[in-house]
Amino acid sequence: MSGYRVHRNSQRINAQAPCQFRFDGKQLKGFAGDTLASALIANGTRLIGRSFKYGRPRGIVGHGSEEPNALIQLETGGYTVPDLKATQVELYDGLNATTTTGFPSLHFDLKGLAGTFSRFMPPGFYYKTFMGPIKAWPLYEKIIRKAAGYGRAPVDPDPEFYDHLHHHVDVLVVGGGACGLWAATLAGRAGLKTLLVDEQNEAGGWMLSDTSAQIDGKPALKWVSERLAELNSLSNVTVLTRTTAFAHHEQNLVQALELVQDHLPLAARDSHTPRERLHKIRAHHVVLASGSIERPLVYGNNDRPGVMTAAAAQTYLNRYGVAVGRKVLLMTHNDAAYDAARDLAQAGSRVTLIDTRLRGAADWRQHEAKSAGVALMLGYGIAEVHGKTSVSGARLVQLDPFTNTVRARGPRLSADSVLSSGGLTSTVHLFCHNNGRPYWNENSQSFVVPDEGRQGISCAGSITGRWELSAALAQTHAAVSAMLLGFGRSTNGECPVSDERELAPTRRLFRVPDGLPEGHGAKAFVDYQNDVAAADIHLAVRENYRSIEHVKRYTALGFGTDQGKLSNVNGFAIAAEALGKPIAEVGTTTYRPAYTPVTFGALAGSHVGDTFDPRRYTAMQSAHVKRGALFETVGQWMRPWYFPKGKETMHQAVDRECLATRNSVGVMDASTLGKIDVKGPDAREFLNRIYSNAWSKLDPGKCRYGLMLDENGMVMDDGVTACLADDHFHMTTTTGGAARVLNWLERWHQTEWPELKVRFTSTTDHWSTTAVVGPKSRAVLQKLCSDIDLSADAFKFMDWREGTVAGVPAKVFRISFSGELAYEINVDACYGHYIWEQVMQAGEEFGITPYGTETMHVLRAEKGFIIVGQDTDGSMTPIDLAMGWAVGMKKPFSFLGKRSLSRSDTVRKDRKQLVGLYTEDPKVVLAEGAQILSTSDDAPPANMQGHVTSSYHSAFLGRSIAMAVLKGGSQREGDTVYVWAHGKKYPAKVVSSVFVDQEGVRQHA
Amino acid sequence: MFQIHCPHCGATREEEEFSYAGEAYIARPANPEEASDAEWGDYLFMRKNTRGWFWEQWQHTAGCRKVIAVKRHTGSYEIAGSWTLAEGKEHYLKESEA
Amino acid sequence: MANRYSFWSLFKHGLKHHESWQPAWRSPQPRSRYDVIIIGGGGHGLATAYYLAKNHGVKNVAVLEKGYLGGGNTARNTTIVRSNYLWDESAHLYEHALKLWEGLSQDLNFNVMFSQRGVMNLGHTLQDMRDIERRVNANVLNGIDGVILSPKEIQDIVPLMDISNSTRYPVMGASYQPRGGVARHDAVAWGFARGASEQGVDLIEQCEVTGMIIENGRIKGVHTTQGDIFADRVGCVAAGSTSTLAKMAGVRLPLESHPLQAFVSESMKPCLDTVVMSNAVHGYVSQSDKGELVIGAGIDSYLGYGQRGSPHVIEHTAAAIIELFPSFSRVRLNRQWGGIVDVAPDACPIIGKSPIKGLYFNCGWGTGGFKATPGSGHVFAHTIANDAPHPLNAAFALDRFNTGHLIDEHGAAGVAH
Amino acid sequence: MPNFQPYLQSPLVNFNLPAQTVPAEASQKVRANELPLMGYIVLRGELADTAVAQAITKATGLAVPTACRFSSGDAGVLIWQSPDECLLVTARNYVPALLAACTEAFAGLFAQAVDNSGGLTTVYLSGVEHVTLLRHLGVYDFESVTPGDVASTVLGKAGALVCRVDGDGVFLVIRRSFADYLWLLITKAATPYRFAVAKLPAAGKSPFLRLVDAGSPAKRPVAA
Repeated sequence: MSGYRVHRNSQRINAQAPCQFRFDGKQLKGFAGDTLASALIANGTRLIGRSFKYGRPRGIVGHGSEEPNALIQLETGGYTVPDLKATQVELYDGLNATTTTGFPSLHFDLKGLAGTFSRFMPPGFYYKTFMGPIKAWPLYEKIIRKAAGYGRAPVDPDPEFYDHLHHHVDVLVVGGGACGLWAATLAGRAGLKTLLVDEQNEAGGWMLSDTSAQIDGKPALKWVSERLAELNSLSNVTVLTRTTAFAHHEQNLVQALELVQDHLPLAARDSHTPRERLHKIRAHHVVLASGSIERPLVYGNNDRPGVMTAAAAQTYLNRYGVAVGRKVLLMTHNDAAYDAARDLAQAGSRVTLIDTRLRGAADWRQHEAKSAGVALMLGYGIAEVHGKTSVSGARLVQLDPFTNTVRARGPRLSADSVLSSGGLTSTVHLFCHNNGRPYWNENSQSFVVPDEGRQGISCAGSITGRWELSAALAQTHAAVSAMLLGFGRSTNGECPVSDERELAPTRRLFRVPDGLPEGHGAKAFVDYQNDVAAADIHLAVRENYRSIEHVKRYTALGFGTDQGKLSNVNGFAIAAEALGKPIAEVGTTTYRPAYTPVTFGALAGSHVGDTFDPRRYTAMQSAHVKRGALFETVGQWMRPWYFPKGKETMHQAVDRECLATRNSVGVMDASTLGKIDVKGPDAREFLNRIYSNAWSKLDPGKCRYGLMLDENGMVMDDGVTACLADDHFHMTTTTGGAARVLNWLERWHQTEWPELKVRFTSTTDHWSTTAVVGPKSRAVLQKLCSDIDLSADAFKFMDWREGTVAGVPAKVFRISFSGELAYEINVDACYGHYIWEQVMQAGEEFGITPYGTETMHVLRAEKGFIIVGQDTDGSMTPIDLAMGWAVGMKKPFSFLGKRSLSRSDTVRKDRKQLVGLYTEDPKVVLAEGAQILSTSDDAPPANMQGHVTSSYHSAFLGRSIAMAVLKGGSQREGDTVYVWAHGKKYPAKVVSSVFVDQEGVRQHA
Repeated sequence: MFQIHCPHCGATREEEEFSYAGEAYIARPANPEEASDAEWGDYLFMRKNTRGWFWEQWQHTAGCRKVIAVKRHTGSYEIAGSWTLAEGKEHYLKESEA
Repeated sequence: MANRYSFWSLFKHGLKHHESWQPAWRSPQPRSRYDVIIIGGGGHGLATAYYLAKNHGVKNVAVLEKGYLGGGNTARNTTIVRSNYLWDESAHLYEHALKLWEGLSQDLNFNVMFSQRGVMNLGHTLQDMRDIERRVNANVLNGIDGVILSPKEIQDIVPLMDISNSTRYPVMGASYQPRGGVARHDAVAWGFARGASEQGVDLIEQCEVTGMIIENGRIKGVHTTQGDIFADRVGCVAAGSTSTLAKMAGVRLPLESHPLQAFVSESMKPCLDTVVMSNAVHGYVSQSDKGELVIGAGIDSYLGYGQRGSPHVIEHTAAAIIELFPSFSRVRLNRQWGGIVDVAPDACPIIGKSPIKGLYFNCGWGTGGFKATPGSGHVFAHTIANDAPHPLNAAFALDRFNTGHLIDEHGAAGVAH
Repeated sequence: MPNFQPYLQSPLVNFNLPAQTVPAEASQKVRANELPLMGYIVLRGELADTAVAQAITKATGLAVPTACRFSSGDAGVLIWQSPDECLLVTARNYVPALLAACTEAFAGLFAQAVDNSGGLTTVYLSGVEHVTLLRHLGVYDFESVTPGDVASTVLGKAGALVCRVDGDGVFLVIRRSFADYLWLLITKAATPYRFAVAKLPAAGKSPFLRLVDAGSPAKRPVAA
């Protein structure tokens, strides 16, 4: 037992609102306004985790996002969250948390035993061992992985949801401390659209912890509430609490995470409100008032439970009404920590203040402390903390006043808590996410940002190294006034004043010496979470990991979930000492987002589940669903795959659909094909350039199949284009290629041939396309259409006609992707469903059969028609596809890709070329993607000749068919090859890829 | 994430409205048939890939669908300006002369 | 080795408070002349130097690094190692690398923590599955391990994955390479650095090349921020910065440097025992030995040397991960970063000679460089030592962009490496 | 020929909005509903070319809008899309006449009118939080969209035209094949705002809503 409740007038907890909560199964009590950490301390809980490498017992060290140790698992089941910092979890009634470390238990930890061998586990020890025997590494790794890691990943789906909110503001103020509030006030008064975000559950920042602070002659907290009242009264100002700005990007885009409901009991959470909200804020100007964080000093066993920063203890006392201990040692090298000593003493703790400075703080502060009952020891330092799972005392040393060495041994003091203050570290992260660099300020002993900030960013308050409130406010006032000038606005308000107080210089000290060579004494931790001790940094440097990035990576310094908020500066300082360089020269490591961890769900926002990516449907969707279609994803489109009847397998369904179509009539939804209206005097010329084949002689009323190549000569898209008028064409593209092709046309037109008078308008969504396919398709259409002469001679294959189908204006294309007599009826998509149903009705007497993509694939494969993306893979030219007929080599203009077709590699005779395959066993349907060998020798590395691109059972032919690409295939018809998949070989004969109706009689019927 | 000014819409819009369209002002050989394989290969594949100020194309796909010229620093990501392809070309040519 | 690593050495040094460890590598002043200069002190460059010394007896070598060793993409990638590439040329190259990986820790006497936990490439559409079938068959016929998994089999290996049909892009299957896995990225650079240094290679950090000394079509040396350094053979292995170097030599390359972003979650107990990659939903994820989910995002579309990209790319990747692993919704991102990847038009590297005699390039690895590190260094060392390509990198010469003989790995690569 | 009874279906037919439609109330902080099927005509031509501009006005009776604005009149709403493209939103039964009028007016000009009536639909989004909702969905600065403005931008992963007539709400012109996705996205994002599929307000001066009434075949198209 150590921590306990005391009453403080400044406390922000609500003593009238007790909260029951559970920690590792133990029922405990806290109050509304507590954090889990403050409540745990109040309940005397000390041991809260085991360290990651040595399994050393650990307790709470900080009071906010800087906390390295108190990583807990919050709640269970769907609501569980791993690795939350107890110092940031707001307490609510019924909260249930567990520790994340310690195996088998927190109090008896095996790693703890391993820890006794810690001297043999220096940084990078795993790089130096576990190397043999080679087979053993997986075993070692298993152990290492088990040992590492904190919380447990959730396994249940997330019951809550998240969203994004975009802001466009004049000024974003990051940080709601005194300086941030003043910046927002001035911006707000100037009429600027202002947004202030603060990490905590209420604004005020350090003012919430510092009871003695005064602004404009009144208690700081009173001034804070006045500011908040004013800001709330301004319609142009928004204040968001529980909102952490965690990343800064180009042109002042700031991402901030708001914890909307995390502070509420699970039962009290509103299912209509997001758990967390990601704010994406575009600001003309950003004011960084993100403040600073106190860092501890580095000394022996400074990780024992009960060791804390002075600021944390002061905060727990004044803000939460929790005294961290009855007998407290506080070591400092600066004046500020005297406040903590004073407050703790006033609250009844026995405080010994160990000031590493021989002369101590400014007189008034020493006097204030003494009169509060604080015992002062000047010129001393703590060499080593005593106690294992809880602090029991410490051994002091007398310090040399000038050099950081030990002058003499010091007394042993008993204590239940040890605090230290190593000065403040400015929170410069956001300034540095996007090119900014902090600089070392010797005065403030911190990496700080320049007063003037940089383009679009002002820096206000202690982020600039102004530790004293008065100086911080003055700097803020100046910086914000300058910003307002930039907006052409004036400053409305006098700079708030806080009394200037005399200060004694701080002692330049990071690692408190213990009189022994580094590494010989007790471990002195720099980074608690990653178990990095001062000696480890020295070792890294000794092994020539001298770049600060190397030091960081070799020791893992600052790699934890606290992002080194407590440890980095101490680490850099100790590295500098080891390197014999000034800190400024050593510099910092790179600051990366996120400032504090961000929930994946919040990043994803509403782009999950059914809105992860659009599902695009055609107008006939409900008709397909009604007929039991299964769907295939093609691009973003949902296309009917096949229409099983009863218990049919896909194979059975597809056989039925194929036969019905070849023998009578089938119907398919072709609406997903891309459609582009191409019009202008130069439309023809443009088509000539963009397609590989010729378009000069295509008359109105006619259609033509076109191949599109990229400049590299490879097939990128294909489709049928109809000539509507001499200067007007209706282009179709593949389903997946629609958007790509439209941009392709636009880019070539705008960048290369702006002189061509032609325009492209997407009509993909306007037209619904119903393909009526099969010998009976004419008969079906005749029942629906009277104003088009459908007779074979009047309406030929590859013609199109305008008319009325089932009373609806339609464009009918007589084109075929199946080799059958076929018509594609294009109507205004609002009529799409109607036309589909009309066709079904009209076809009933012929047993009309709806079919999906699978049957479409079989029918077109029987004809040897390619599918771009399936039979091609970006490495196939038209020649490779035996489609030389679609290449107009004589066209005057060198169409896209033409030149590439004559390069040495593209004219090679032994390129992979499209062929057909007949397996010797007609029942064998080859795997699409099976590889082809010339001989039956498949010993690796085997000589692969090509692969199967399309393969089906053809019910119409009563055997299997396959399309493949084969080296030199065009010359190999009749050869026998061996098709290989998963160790099985199937002999097959190379044949023409046109399996059905080579003469094309059927489609011309 | 960038904000890019579209000279056609006369407005500054977020990157999500645009799609990147690569290096600007790559000239297609006037007579491809006369270009050597090397010349053709250069046009097809070789790129400046400048570290520094760079002329590139963005297409305002969610807006006016126009391709525009943007001068951007590929190191600092600073954007000097954006122009219609025609306007941009003048600036571009002036710079390449200089 | 002067300073051999082992349990025993740890024990000995432990007793001596670790005060007598030798530097992992020397940091000498640059000399004015070397036989070979390697520009770029990342994994590939250090490996090249290591194999030059070890396999070709070329020990008078300098590696010039403008920053710190292994500070480029070596330090910024998602450490995936696999060799299940589609085309013979790349499959053989990456398999060569994978074989070297399998003995690397022992060879370097430096544990690079190569963890063969398997790599899974998910298929979400029928075409994905055709491509997977094609690739796996090709892999096996090339002597590379690979199998196709059904959703059920995937679930057995990755229990937390949602294989239901209700997702936007249901998982239809996957290719799986058991020998694939991950490695400790920094250790790879340090291990090669230590090995190279041990054999006499000079590793020069904070030494930026500012110009090339070329006389009548021959490389003579380089200007650097630490003065001129001469050598008759210079190998450029500078990833994203390659184009800048090429410009100095007046060489045009088919490269574009893009930001590639990645992020890690907070550290958790083991919950994912293999590497999962999905091109269709644009995400790939593994769990580090430290317990962090290591997640790779897509390439930003634009050119960029800023080592950072646009946030919506990260947001999309987070959504993709949740699409695959709904329960990760409440897991938190801890740190994000970006690298600069130099991408070639066919998503394959360029390894070989240049128009300048004695000047060699090893670049264009795009998103796939890390996995190739030892193989890349091995064949590049051979290329430099013999002024002729190793059979394994002959096909990756620069002239393929004139002949048109591209090795189009886009299908097999996507973004997900 | 049998006597056909053609029917039309909206892209959102599968949500059966009419059945969900309730009266508008203040408590519904976000309301949305689909307008009945409209006519949509894409007008292509250099708007800066006075001949083209005059032809457009002649055919539609509408002034050619400036960049990112729309004009309106009896024939409907003319939305600027690009220097050579406008979208005319009109009553469905006006379409044939307007197409004819355009073809006539564009004779001899490099300009065209493309019917896209099947490809688009319009959703009216209103309620005190309708701007907040847009801010949930898209990166555009929707607070800056004033009456007469149109924002052609992305909502989630789909494009949309956002037109503001007055302070009460905006009209979203969206593509048929993305309508399903966008509706899901809107309803999802509106969860915190007591979302309702609310009855459309009376036409009043709204050029969009007036077209709804004009939609009945009885009315004759207004064209030059």
